[in-house]
This record gives sequence, structure tokens and C-alpha cells, in this order.
Amino acid sequence: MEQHKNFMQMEIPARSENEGFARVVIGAFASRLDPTMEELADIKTAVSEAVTNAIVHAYANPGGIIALEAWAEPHRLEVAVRDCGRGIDNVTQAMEPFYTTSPETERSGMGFTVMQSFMDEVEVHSQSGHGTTVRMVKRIGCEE
Amino acid sequence: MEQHKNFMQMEIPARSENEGFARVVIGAFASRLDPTMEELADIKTAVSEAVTNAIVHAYANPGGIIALEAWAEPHRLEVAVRDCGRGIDNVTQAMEPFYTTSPETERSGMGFTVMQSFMDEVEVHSQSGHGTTVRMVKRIGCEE
Amino acid sequence: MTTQIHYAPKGVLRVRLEGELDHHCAFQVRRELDEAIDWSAPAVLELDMAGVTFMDSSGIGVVLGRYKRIKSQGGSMRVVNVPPRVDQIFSMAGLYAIIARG
Amino acid sequence: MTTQIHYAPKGVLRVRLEGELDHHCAFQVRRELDEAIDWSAPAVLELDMAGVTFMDSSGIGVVLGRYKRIKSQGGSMRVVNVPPRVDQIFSMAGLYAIIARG
Ligand SMILES: Nc1ncnc2c1ncn2[C@@H]1O[C@H](COP(=O)(O)OP(=O)(O)O)[C@@H](O)[C@H]1O
Ligand SMILES: Nc1ncnc2c1ncn2[C@@H]1O[C@H](COP(=O)(O)OP(=O)(O)O)[C@@H](O)[C@H]1O
Repeated sequence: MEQHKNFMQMEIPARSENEGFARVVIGAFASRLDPTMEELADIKTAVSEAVTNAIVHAYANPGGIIALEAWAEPHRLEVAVRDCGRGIDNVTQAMEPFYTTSPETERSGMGFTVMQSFMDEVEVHSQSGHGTTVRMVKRIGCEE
Repeated sequence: MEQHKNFMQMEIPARSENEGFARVVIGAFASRLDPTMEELADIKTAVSEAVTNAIVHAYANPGGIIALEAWAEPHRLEVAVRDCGRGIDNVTQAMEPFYTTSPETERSGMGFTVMQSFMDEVEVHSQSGHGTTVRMVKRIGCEE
Repeated sequence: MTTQIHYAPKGVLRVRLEGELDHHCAFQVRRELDEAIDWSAPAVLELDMAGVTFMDSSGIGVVLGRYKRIKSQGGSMRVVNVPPRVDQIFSMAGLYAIIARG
Repeated sequence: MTTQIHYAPKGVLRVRLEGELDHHCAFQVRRELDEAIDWSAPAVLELDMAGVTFMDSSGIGVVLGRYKRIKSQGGSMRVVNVPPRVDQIFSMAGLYAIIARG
């Protein structure tokens, strides 16, 4: 475990009622880096997308778990959202704007696009049948 | 893991800057039970005491971890605060009002007393050298 | 998230959304809007977004879905009072190519 | 937590505390109060708690510690505008047996 950075790691059930909870948690954690309102909203939105994806796409059955991890160091927040669900066969395709496997439930296919436009780095690791990790970095209080 | 109740489990470093964070997290988690302002403040205060104890008393060296776990079911919140620190030799004595081993840092010895008066159940399990678990229950929205 | 529904004259269905529009509440918002659309068969559906304090891409699906429904009935749709962050996400999705911004 | 310090006439040191008084900020509050006490050697230390939005038992230690310090200098202490929840914790600790409530 990291000793120099401050961090948190949390596990919650993959249930839609936890989307708002995950936003509050990451918002409270990020606030120690003194982000602007805009930066805070960027982080909450990106985390909401990744957590929602784990809830919507990862698990066929109820009872699945989502891990939310975050590390804070000066001017930099790193977040990881992990699930142990079905995984993504083709990550490149999944990350294309408007690509979705759930049009029938009105998913727009814009989740990854939103994450990418609000965060400085987005990395997706996924293994079919074993789960998905979305790792994101946001630089805070840095001039562009 | 529990599937019927909603739960969360979180790990954070035993650092005082996380006291406020732990309060926000438990407050956001508890809010789904629709507590009164008073009940919410009771929960936050009790959790603040238990988390502060783990920060102040449990670890001789930096790098220790605190686990905060919570389970929600209708009208009932259960919280556990766990550390893997030095443990408490005599729990009965530790829970007495005004008993403290840290008077020099202005601890009042009232932490457990506050937890007991704000929560419906408080249980302390501790093993010398292995750590401490404080398990608390708050009934929510029930007439006294 | 709450929805305030006003049936205005001349077939305008005005709906004011308030709160956080995420996947969790999308189902409910969708149901309430679809009921109102089916019941009143409006010429125009106007979504007032002024009170939306948070929205992620789930909101795109909600808006596009209602657009399709009302278009299939021969109506049209517009969004008004769109807060900057919501606007950013709508723009990203190219929504204004098909839905008017009031 | 912020502390606003006013040196009033007749040796009254008035301090207004604002925010959350927990173990994390107790160190800083203690240091600021002790500096003001040592510098002004007041006859009375008055803590205005109106702005305290959260307090746990760490606050008891802060108040008792300042009481001891000012008493050793021959001064006295009172707390004013104590919010109900803070009051509950002070009462639990029997604080009002030794510190006046204004
Ligand atoms: N955690 C996940 N587990 C499994 N599949 C996922 C996960 N996240 C995303 N996907 C896949 O990637 C696709 C694109 O995701 P995204 O861009 O967020 O759009 P949307 O969620 O609207 O479908 C999803 O439709 C799904 O097939
Ligand atoms: N997590 C813990 N690990 C080790 N010792 C603890 C822990 N929590 C409490 N204690 C012991 O119990 C005593 C009483 O705790 P408490 O009533 O909260 O008062 P205080 O924290 O003000 O000392 C502490 O002084 C300490 O010796």
C-alpha cells in the first residue's frame, strides 16, 4: 500500500442507487486537492460514467462488486474503477463515440468519450470474463 | 458478501486529515435511510470518534490502515471501524468515561462515552497486538 | 431528480427537470415523460434543464429517446435553459443537430 | 476550522470558532488560542461556539486544556452561544461544573 500519497479504496455493490454515493465519495476525496468547481465536476462526471458502466454492463446477475480507488498527490488525482464482470472483448471499439451494446436501454455509447474529454488520462484494462479496470488521471490546479 | 442489504467497505490511511472524509462518507451512505438531521449528526459524531481513536491510539508508526464498513437495511444502519493496531488490553476500563491513555495530547477519555450515547449499540472487539473493531448500530426513524 | 410537467396551450408540453440526472433516475424520468407525451400527444416537447445540477451521458439517452418518441408522433422537441456543463455533454453528442436549443 | 480573535477591553479575550472542531484541527486551534492567551494574559477567555458546525470529544480536550492554562494564570473562562449538539457533549463531560456558560 502507498504510504506517501493519501489514498482510499472502497467496495460497493453494483447497484444503481450507489452511483450518487460514488460521486459524493470521490468529490469529498478530491476536495483535499482544492480543485475548482469545474475540475470537481469533471471528476464526478467521469467517475459516474465508469461506475455506471460497471453497474450496467459488467454483471449479468445481481451481487457484483465495484471497487473505487483513488490516490491524491499535489496537483494530481488518480482514480481507478474496477469490476470483476464480463469484461470487454474489444476495448478500442468500446471506446469509440456512440458505440454501445445496450441501445435498447437507451445507453448513448458516449460514456468513454465523456471520461476522455473530462480527464487528462483514461486507460482501460479488460479481460474477457474477468473484469474491467478504468484508470483515470486528473491534473488539478495546473495551467493547460 | 451481503447481497440483500446495501453495504460499503472502505480503507483509508490512519491520518487525521481523513477524519472529515470519513464523516462525509458515512453521512452520504446513511442518507439513503432518510435519517433526521439529528440522527445523521449522531452517526457522524460516533464514526468520527471511532476513526479518531484508530488514528490516535492504534498505530505507533505511520502507514496504518483504517477500514470503515457500513450496512444499510430499512430503519437500521450498522457501522464497523476496524484497525490492525496495538489493540486494547482492558476494554471495560477503556470504555469508562474519562479514561484515557493519552492525557498529554489532551484526549478527554470521552470517545467511547460519546459513541454509546449517540448510537443504539456499541460493541468493541480487541486483541492485544492485533487490532480493534468497533461495531455500532443506529436505528433510524423509529420511535424511542 | 424531480420532473414538473406543464401542459401549455397550443400543444406545448413543458417539463422542468430538477436535480441529478444519472442512470439511476433515468428510468423514472423516462417513464414520467413518456406518460405525459402519450397522454397529451404534444406538437412540441420543451425540456427546461435549468434545475439540472448534475448530468452524465445517461442524460443523452433520455433526451434522444424522447426525441425519437415524439418524432414518431409527428411532434418536435427543444431544450431550454441548458446549464454550461449539460450543454458541453449535449454538444459532445451532436444533439443540437437534431434538437433545437431554445 | 477558523478562529477569529478579538482583544476586548477589560482583559476579555473573545474568540469565535467556526467550522468543524475535530482531532485533526484541534492542534491548530490549540496553538492559536494558546498564543493569544500567552500574549494578552486575559482575565477572561470567552469562546463563542456559534459557528461550530461539528464537534466530537476532541473539542472537550481543547476547552479543558485552555481552561487549565488560563486558570494557572489566574484568569477564568466561559463559553457562549453553544449550539445544542455541542452543548450535549459539553454536558456529558460535566464541563459546566468548572466553566461558565454565557
Ligand atoms: N465495465 C464494463 N464491463 C463490460 N463492458 C463494458 C464496461 N464498460 C463499458 N463496456 C462496454 O463498452 C461499451 C461502450 O461504453 P460507453 O462508451 O460507456 O457507452 P454506454 O455505457 O452508453 O454503452 C458498452 O456499451 C459496453 O459494451
Ligand atoms: N482503536 C484503538 N486502538 C488502541 N487503543 C484504543 C483504541 N480506541 C481506544 N483505545 C484506548 O481506549 C482509551 C479510551 O478511548 P476513548 O474513550 O475514545 O478516549 P480518548 O480517545 O479520548 O482517549 C484510549 O485512551 C486508548 O487507550
